[in-house]
Parts: sequence; C-alpha cells; structure tokens
Amino acid sequence: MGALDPVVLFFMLGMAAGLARSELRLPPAVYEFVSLILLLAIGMKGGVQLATQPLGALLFDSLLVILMGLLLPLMAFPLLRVGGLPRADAASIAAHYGSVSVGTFAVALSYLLEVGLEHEPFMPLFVVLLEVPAIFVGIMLARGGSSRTRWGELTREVLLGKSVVLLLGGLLIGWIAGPVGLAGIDGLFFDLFKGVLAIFLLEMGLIASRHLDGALRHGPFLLAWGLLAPPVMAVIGLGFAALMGLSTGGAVLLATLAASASYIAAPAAMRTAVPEANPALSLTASLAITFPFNIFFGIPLYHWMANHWPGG
Amino acid sequence: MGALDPVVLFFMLGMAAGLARSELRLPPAVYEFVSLILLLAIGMKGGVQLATQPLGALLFDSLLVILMGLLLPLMAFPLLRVGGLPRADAASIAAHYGSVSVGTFAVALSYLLEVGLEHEPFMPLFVVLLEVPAIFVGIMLARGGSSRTRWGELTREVLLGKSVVLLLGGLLIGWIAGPVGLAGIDGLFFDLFKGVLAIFLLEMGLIASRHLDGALRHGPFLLAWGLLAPPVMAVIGLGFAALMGLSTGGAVLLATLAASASYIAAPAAMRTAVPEANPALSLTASLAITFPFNIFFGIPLYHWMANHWPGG
Amino acid sequence: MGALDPVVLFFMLGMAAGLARSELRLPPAVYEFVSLILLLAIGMKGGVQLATQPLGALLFDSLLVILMGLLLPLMAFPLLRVGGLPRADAASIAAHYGSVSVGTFAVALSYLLEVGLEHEPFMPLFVVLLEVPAIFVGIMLARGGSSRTRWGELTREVLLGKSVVLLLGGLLIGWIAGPVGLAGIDGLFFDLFKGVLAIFLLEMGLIASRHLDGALRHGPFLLAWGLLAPPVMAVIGLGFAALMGLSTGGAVLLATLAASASYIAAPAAMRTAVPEANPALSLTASLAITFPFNIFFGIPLYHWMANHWPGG
Amino acid sequence: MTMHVRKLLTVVTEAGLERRLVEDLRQLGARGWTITDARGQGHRGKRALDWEYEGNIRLEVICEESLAERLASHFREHYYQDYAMILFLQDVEVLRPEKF
Amino acid sequence: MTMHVRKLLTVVTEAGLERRLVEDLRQLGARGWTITDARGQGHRGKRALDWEYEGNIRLEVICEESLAERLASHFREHYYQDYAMILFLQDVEVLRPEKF
Amino acid sequence: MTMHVRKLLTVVTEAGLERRLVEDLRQLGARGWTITDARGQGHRGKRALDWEYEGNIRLEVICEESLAERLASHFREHYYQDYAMILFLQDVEVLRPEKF
Ligand SMILES: Nc1ncnc2c1ncn2[C@@H]1O[C@H](COP(=O)(O)O)[C@@H](O)[C@H]1O
Ligand SMILES: Nc1ncnc2c1ncn2[C@@H]1O[C@H](COP(=O)(O)O)[C@@H](O)[C@H]1O
Ligand SMILES: Nc1ncnc2c1ncn2[C@@H]1O[C@H](COP(=O)(O)O)[C@@H](O)[C@H]1O
Ligand code: NA
Ligand code: NA
Ligand code: NA
Repeated sequence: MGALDPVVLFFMLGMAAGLARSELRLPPAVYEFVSLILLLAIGMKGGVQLATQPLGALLFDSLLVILMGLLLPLMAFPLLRVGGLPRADAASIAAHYGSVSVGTFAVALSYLLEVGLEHEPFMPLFVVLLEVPAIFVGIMLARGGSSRTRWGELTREVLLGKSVVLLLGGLLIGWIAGPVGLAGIDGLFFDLFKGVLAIFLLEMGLIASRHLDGALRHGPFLLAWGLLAPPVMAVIGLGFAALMGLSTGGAVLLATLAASASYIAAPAAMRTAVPEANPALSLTASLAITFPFNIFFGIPLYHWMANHWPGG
Repeated sequence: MGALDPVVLFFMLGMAAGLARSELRLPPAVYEFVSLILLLAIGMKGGVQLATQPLGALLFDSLLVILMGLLLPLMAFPLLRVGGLPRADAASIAAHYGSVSVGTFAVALSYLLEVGLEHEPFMPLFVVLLEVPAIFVGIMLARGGSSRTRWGELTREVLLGKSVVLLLGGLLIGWIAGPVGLAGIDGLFFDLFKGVLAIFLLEMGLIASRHLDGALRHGPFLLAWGLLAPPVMAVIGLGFAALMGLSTGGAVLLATLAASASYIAAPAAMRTAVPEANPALSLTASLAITFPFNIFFGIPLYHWMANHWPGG
Repeated sequence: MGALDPVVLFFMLGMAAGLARSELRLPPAVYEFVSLILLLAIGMKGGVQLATQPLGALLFDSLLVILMGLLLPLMAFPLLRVGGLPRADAASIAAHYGSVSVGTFAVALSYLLEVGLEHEPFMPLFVVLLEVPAIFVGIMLARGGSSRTRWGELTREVLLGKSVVLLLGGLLIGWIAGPVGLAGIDGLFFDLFKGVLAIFLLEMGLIASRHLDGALRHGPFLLAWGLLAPPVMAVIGLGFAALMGLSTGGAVLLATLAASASYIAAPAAMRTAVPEANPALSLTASLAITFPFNIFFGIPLYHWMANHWPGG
Repeated sequence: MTMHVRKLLTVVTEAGLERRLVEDLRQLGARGWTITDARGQGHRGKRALDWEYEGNIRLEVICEESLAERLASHFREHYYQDYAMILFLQDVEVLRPEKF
Repeated sequence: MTMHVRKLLTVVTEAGLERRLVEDLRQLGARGWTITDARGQGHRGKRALDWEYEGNIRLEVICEESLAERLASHFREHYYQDYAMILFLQDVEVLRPEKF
Repeated sequence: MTMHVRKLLTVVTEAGLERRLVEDLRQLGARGWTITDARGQGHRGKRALDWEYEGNIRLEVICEESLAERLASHFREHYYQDYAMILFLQDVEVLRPEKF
C-alpha cells in the first residue's frame, strides 16, 4: 500500500478554505482551463499509446468494459431503492456511480506514477467507454422507456458533452499524431499535468465543501452509500480486470473507475432527462463523499486489494 | 512539401465539436489567456533576435513590407468589386486580407520547426508592420477620405489595439532584455508555445464552425475568394521575399503573412470606421474559409512554391 | 547594485498601454489564475525549505517580524496625520504600508535569483506573518477600539482572505510534502514562476495606470509619501534583519517587505472596517506610486543599503 | 419621440436550460432575446456561479403582451415543477414597435 | 393567466459588499435574490470589472412592497454614506405570489 | 419613505461600442451608468459571448426623462442603422432624486 500522493493535499486545502468560509474562490474560467488540459492530456496519453497497439485485440476488453458500465447501475439501483430513495433519485444516483469521474482517474494516474506502477496504455479509452452507458441505464430505470424521453436528442447531448468530446478528441489526436508528433506539446500537457491537477483538486475541494452539509442533511443512508458503494464497486472492477488479465496497475485503474462517480456528464444528462430527481442528492454523494473518499483512502485501498486478489 | 503539423488537429477537433453542436465551449478568458501568451511569445522571439542584429539593414526590407501591406488591399479591392460586392464590403474584405493573422503565422512557425527550416529572425517585426497599413487603405477605399472619418481617433485605436501592443511590446522587451535576460521566462513563453497554440486552435475551430454556414449563405463568390485569394497573395509575398533575398523559411513566412487574413485588428477597426460593411461577410471569409485553408493546405503549398520559385 | 530584472519590463508595458488608453485588457480570471500560482508557489517554496529546518529556532525571529508589523503602522500614522490626512485615511494608509505586497516580494525573489544572492528559506513565512498585524493596528487607530467594530467577524475575514489562505496553504503543503513530494508539480509552480510573474506584472501595470491620475489629483503629499516612506521603512526592515542576523539576501527581502504596501488584504479589510476612509487614496499610494517605485528602484536600492549596512 | 409599449419578460433559471429555452423562444416566435450569467438563491437553494453546472442565467425577451403570456405559460408548464426558475413581466417603452 | 404585482428592488454597489448584503437579505426576510457582475460609473468614480476589488454587483430582489421598503431603508442607512451604491424600485407582475 | 420617479434607459448592443457609448453618455450629461456583459439574438443574428468581438453589453442609465429621451434619440440616430442595438425605457422609483 503506497503513501499519500501530495497532490491530494490541494483538495484538503480547498475543502478547509471552503468550510472556513474563506474569501478564496476561483473563477469558473480557471476550472474550465485546468479541466480542459486534464481531459485532453489523458486522452492524448492514451491515444499515443494506442498508436503502437494492434487495435483488434482491444475489442473484447472494450466490450467487457461496456458490460461493466451497464452492470454497475443495474446493481446499484435496487440497493438504492431498498434504502428508501424514490425511483427517480435511485436511478439518477445509479447513473452517477455507474459512470466515471475523470478527476479521480487523474489522481489514480498520479498515484501510480508516485508508487512506480506501470499500467496498460489503453486505460483512457476505458474512461470514455465507461462514461456513457450507465447514463442510459439510469434514464431507462427512471423512465421505463417512456415516450416522454426524447432519446435522439438525449443521445446527442450525452455523446457530445464536454468530457466525452475532449477525451475522445485527445485520443484521436494522440493516435493520429503518435509520440513523435506530440513531442512539441509535451510541455503544456504532460510536464504540467500534476501541477494542473493540483489546481483542479483545489477547486474541487472548494466546490465539495459547499455540498458537504448535504451529506448530513440527507441522512445517514446517503453517507453510508457514498462510503460503502465505492469499495464494493471496486471489487467488481477488479473482477473485470482479472477477466481481462490486466496488470496490477491496470487493475487499480479499472477498480478506481468502477468505484468513482461522475460529476460532469451524469449530472448534466440527468438534469435534462430525469428532472424530477433531486440533483443535490447525487452531487453530494458523488462530489462531497465519494470523490474525497476515493482520492484519500480508496485508491490506496484498491491497490492493496489488487495485490491481494486471489491468484493476482 | 512537409507533413501535416499535428497541432492543426486541434483546429479540426474544435471545428467538429462546433459543427456537431457539442456542449464544448471555452470561456473567453481562456481565449484571451492563450492569445496573450502567443502574441507576447512571438514578439519576444523576434525581439531577442533583433538584439543581435544591425537594425539599419532592416530599414529597406521594412519599407518593402509596408509597401506590400499597401499593395495587397489595393489589388484585392477591384477584384472584390467585380465580384459584385458593395463598395463598403469590398473595402472591408480588402483590409482584412491585406492585414495579417497572427494565429496563422504561429502555425507557420510551428510548421517550420516541424520540417526543420530556419528563418530570418526579424519576421515577427514584419507581422507588426503588416498589421496596420492595409486597414488604412481599406478605410480610404470605403470613405474616399470623407470628412466623416475621425482619422486621429481611428489611428490611435488601430495602433493601440491588443495585438499590435502585445506584439510590439514583446518585441521591445525581447530586444531590451536579450536572450540572457529572458532566460527565466522561457518556461512559459517558449517551452509551452506549441501546447498553447493547440488550445488556441481548438478555440478557433469552435469559433470558425459557427461562421461556416455563412460561407454557404453568402454564395459561391465568397467561398471562391476565401480559397483562391490566399495562394495568389502568397505569390506576391514570395515575390517580395525574393526582392529581399529571404531564405526559404523566411519566404514561406512572408508568403503566409500575405496569404493570411486578419480576424482581430481589421474587424474591430472596420466595425468602427466602415460600420455599413457587413461584418459577417469578412469574418466568414477570413475565419471560416481562409484560416483553415491556410493552416491545412496553404502553408505546405507555399513551402512547395518557395522551393520551386524561379531562381530560388 | 544589480541590473534591472527584465521581468519588470512587463509592468512598464502594462503601464504604457494603460496610459495610452490601449484596448489591451486582461480578463479578471487571468489575474486570478496567475496570482493563485504565485501565492501557492511562494508558499510551497517556503514550506519545502521549512521541512528541513528546526522550527523552534524560528520562534524568536517570527516574534520579531510580528513586532515589526505592529511597529510600522504605528510609526506611519502620526506622520500621515501631520501631513494633514483625516484620522480614517491616515489609519488606513498606515495599515496598507505596515502590511505587505506579495507581488513586490515575488519581484524581489526574482531579483535575488538574477543577481545570484541566496536567502533564508523561511522568508515566505514572514510574508504571512507580516500581512495581518498591521491591518489590526490600522483598525484600532481608526476606531480606538469602538464597539461598532465587529472584531470577531473581522478577524475571520482577514485571516481567511485569499492571500493568507493560499500562502499559508502552500506553506503547509510544501512542509508536509517536502522536496521529493513536490517533484511532480515543479513544472507548473517553479519552472513557470517567472513567466507567470511577467503576466502578473503586465496586469499590475494596466491597473496601476488607471490609478496614476489619483497620484496627481490627491496632491504632492501622497506622492511624496509613496516615494519616501518605502526607503525609510526599508531601513527599519534592515534593522530587524540585523537583529535576526539574516544574510544579505534575507535582509533585502525583509527590507522589501517592510517597504512594500498591501493592495489585496489591506484594501479589502479597510473597506469593511473603516469604510469612511477613501479607498482611492490608499490604493493610489500603494499601487500606482509605491509598487512601481519598489520594483524599479527600491529593490536595488535596498540591496545597496544592505551591502553598506554598518557591520553588515 | 413617440414610444410604444411592449412587455419585457425576465426569466431567472438554471444555466443548463439555456439551449432548451432558446429553442422554445424560437418555436414560439420570439424575435430576439438577451442573456446574462447570474447567481442567486431561491426556494431550490443557493446557485453559485463558480462551477459550470451550478450557475443561473437571466433571460430577457421584449415582445407583444400576447407572446409574453404564451411564453410565461409555456415555461410555467414545462419547467416550474422540476427546475429552479422565476419569471416576471414589466411594461417597457420602445422606439421601433415593429422589431418586437 | 392571472398576474400578481410585486416590487423589484435593484441595487448596484461594490462587489466587496456581496456577503454582507446577502446576510442582510436573509435577516430581513427576503426569500430569494439574483446577482450579476457589473461595472459602471457614479458619484464615487469609475468601477472597472477587470480587477477583483473594483467591480460592482447588480442585486435584484422581488418581494412584497413592505419588505422592499424595509430593505431600501436598511441599505440607505448602512451603506449610502460610505459605499458606492444606488438602488431603485419597480413594479413587476409574477405568476406565483406566494413565492415572493 | 418618499420615492421619486426617474427613467431607466436600457441599451443592449455590440460590446465593441462600449467606449463610444460611454463617451456619448458623458457628453450628453449622464451622471452614472451600469454595464453588464450579455449575449443574445436579434435581427442582426446571434451574438455569442465566447469571443471578445462578438458579445453584447447591457447598459443602464437612470436619469431624468428629458435626458433619457435625448440619449435615446442620439443612439437611434448614430447607431440604429449600422449596429446591432435595442433600447427601452421604464419608470423607476429612487430615493435620492438629486443623484440622477
Ligand atoms: N425573490 C426573488 N428575487 C429575485 N430573484 C429570485 C427570487 N427568488 C428566486 N430568485 C432567482 O431565481 C432562481 C430560481 O429560484 P427558485 O426556483 O426559487 O430556486 C434563484 O436561484 C434566484 O437567482
Ligand atoms: N445614474 C445612474 N444610472 C445607472 N447606474 C448608476 C447611476 N449612478 C450610479 N450608478 C451605478 O451605481 C454604482 C455606484 O454609484 P455611486 O454611488 O454614485 O458611485 C456605479 O458604479 C454605477 O454602476
Ligand atoms: N426582442 C428582444 N428582446 C430582448 N433582447 C433583444 C431583442 N431583440 C434584440 N435583442 C438584443 O439586442 C441585440 C441587438 O439586437 P438586433 O439589433 O436586433 O440584432 C441582440 O443581440 C439581443 O441581445
Ligand atoms: Na463508477
Ligand atoms: Na494578408
Ligand atoms: Na510594508
């Protein structure tokens, strides 16, 4: 089990400043700028590696990953219903947890670098593949395929959301340009990656602090969910990683993806497609509970679990 | 003829996202930030080099460049009138195409780096010298020296526009500080240059996509103009380059400057001085047609032309 | 006495552009972004060094620094009253000059690097310690401990202001993570430091230019104060540096801190606690007179003074 | 100077609805609108502007009374139940009635 | 469509006052408000928006006339003397009077 | 609380005109104004805010009716033909009539 990556200290700083009601606030443009760089960098990193890879071999693993993205929300939904949540809220939270958090993935990448673990180059592709399916499952669970849902428009909106476009765009650019082609832009996207991630986490801490009171207001069930669902989902992620025969580093990343909850693509889509779901519930769980849990405790825990996986 | 510089893939990503009506939008502050860095970096790069140069030798070439800046719009105007455009619109478009696009120049710099071609150090000075004269010619063509134009105020506005101030300011700073003095700020302005250019091009793609429908709406003449004027102007640029005895790299840059159309200084000045000209026409031509044409096809073409210049 | 650091040329560019009423304007988000990086970087730099230091030894020096922060405004206040300023304005200006300017400190750091002078690693800690005490002294001087002042809320506001939080947060992060832990984020915070400072100074020049007319409007006393108070305060800073036995580099930094005037923490606090003070007076003095004086003439002068300090 | 009276409809709502509201305006026949970014607080809690998904927009439409009322009922029907939204109407005087 | 009349109170003032004004609104009983960033000029000089401490905010509150007047007098008493501030009142029509 | 009636003139137009409009206001005698950034759509097409040269501004001036009308005609004369611009007038109540 590795040491704490110092980059998460920035999250704590933001959280502390927010809770103390400090004047510190970052303009939205700064958040946009750093998340733009992170998304493109993750995508390109994956794309560059894909360029040296036979793509056919990835097809099977990709299908497995999509299957996982469909499975996770289907498993989460009944548990959330049993916990007493209305149908719409249960479906929305299931979609958030079935989808992924790119920020958490970035912290996991930084963690692997810190502890010196390699991982498969195609993991960023899995981020894209996992982002979308759970959102559709969530909408189906809420709507039951009702005619009120404008599926065409919705699909367009989800597939053309900011994070999918930048991740996929980065992947394609990296794939077309290859490592040599991207040499010149290393400076901004790769050398600065961790510093940019630090600023991103500072901002996430500030935002999360504003949603923390929701964690208490919405009762112990939400808190328990936000803390217990991630490790359970990580186990499922590790199972899929074993099926694919991923390395330990790859398994940690897939477990982290499974355990992480979306706070960009899913909230936007749910607000449109399932407006009667309370967005405060799902944002509080994913942003104020699960995100910090994962970056502080989850990732090292999943690393430990991956090391102790039967036959791993 | 060199390979495609991967940095232009970011333009395609922005264009594709925009055409697909993606949610991807960059805050204006990000555009401001990256263009600030590009303008200062180009200026300083030139200034640092000028510091090692006898300035007197440049006087003749500078006059030639200004002459070219006066000539280009004078040649463009009658052609645009023949194409059926009203006087004001023809004058405004002539001013846009006589002036220059710093973004296109940055892509050309990146292209030369990519293909390993040297160029004269004083080219950034020419960017500044070319930016302004065509604007005044355009206003004269529209107004005929009418008393309604407040020349004094206008001159101030054009000379103190953002791009002139930052380019010229960068030139002076580079010139005063010299290569040693700027050592510390290399990190931001030079090492990140290409990465920053990538983000700039992403944004340009998004903006251009919104003006693309204008290319069709305004009829085939505008489209033809936006695609044919650049290579013709590039030939004139190559002619002037031959007069000055520039290297192949320098010739490619001067051809690119001649072929490029302004989308910052000229639009602002025309909106003030020739308000009856339709800004959609000139922006569509320069931003949505000529800009992508130049960065994808133009620059390699001008390289090829420079290599095949008679006696070149 | 060292040469001019080229980074201050950016301040001149901003000032010139502003005075010429150029269109050049930076969005507030850019200012926020660069000052965020500067504050965190200065804090972390100090924190990393503190990690290798016995903290106990700093206690005495820290108390001395706080004493200086209390002393400076107490000495400034009667002089400002004698100069004819109303009680509230004198108190407010005293608070500004007793507190510190992080931007000036950053230029001094860059200056020391330029001339190759070492300094004690704990100086960033002193920035934090000096920021706050003078503000309270200023409020006391204006209010005389009147019951109208809500001290609790005010203390919270001052201690949780942006600059204190980021400096102190950076210090803690650097201290916890140590040099190894911060290795990955070097790229953004340390390699880019000077480039980011350049953009910060460009913006400061633009802002200062807008306050320059105030320097004339408010009469010769304010101008004289803004130019003469800094060197006098620098002498006091050098005296304290001698008491602590600081190196020449450390003495230059402490003198610069003493001589610099706040334009972030103090204005915000004074506006709340002493609203009847005219904010234009204190901002003009600290931003448009003292800030440029210090970065152009003050810092080299304090360096010269430190070299000629009796027994230094 | 002869002025003509029109209605100004102002809507404050979640930023995420912008695209849909603009689509509605187009379909219901509005000929122009103005949008500014805003933050605020209401029955559905605080809406800060510092994160892209939590801000508000403030939408203004000047039009004939009948269209203003049609827009208001449309918004009430489609968004009041599930979204943070307020709207209000005022009389305004304009110079070119044919524009609105 | 039955509309109900309420007061719209608009305040333009220094950005640094935001936190205190919101606190005042809460204590005096306002149930909602909307804020946008602004710049401008008045008796206390120019207030540009390009630096964090020099901008204005534009605050809107829709409420019953009595509360609007209480808010206006409160602001006048506490801020008119020392801060850059203007305020004005208008009638507006709303759909759900119970909200305001 | 005695309130006094003044006119509120609101102009929505191209961001590039800001400097000239402010100059006009000064010359015609306005004693204050407030500006916010905006985006929108009108007869001259869409005006997005994501690029510096394509946004709108929303300018407000509170003043006496006569000045409001003078400003309105000035703007109509000088800008209506060539620039994207709308303007409208409303009555507002203020506390300090001498300020406006
Ligand atoms: N009384 C009010 N006055 C002004 N703005 C309001 C008021 N109530 C709500 N708002 C704005 O309308 C948005 C949505 O309101 P609500 O649906 O009540 O949450 C809030 O975020 C505020 O920006
Ligand atoms: N006559 C006016 N019309 C519109 N806005 C004004 C007017 N006077 C002042 N303001 C705004 O209110 C702020 C404070 O005004 P003042 O207290 O007069 O400096 C100014 O910065 C402007 O944004
Ligand atoms: N009917 C309207 N309601 C609200 N704002 C409008 C309206 N028409 C135009 N605008 C605004 O005024 C600007 C200029 O309008 P126009 O001159 O019609 O292009 C537009 O970009 C909109 O922001
Ligand atoms: Na997940
Ligand atoms: Na050209
Ligand atoms: Na000081």
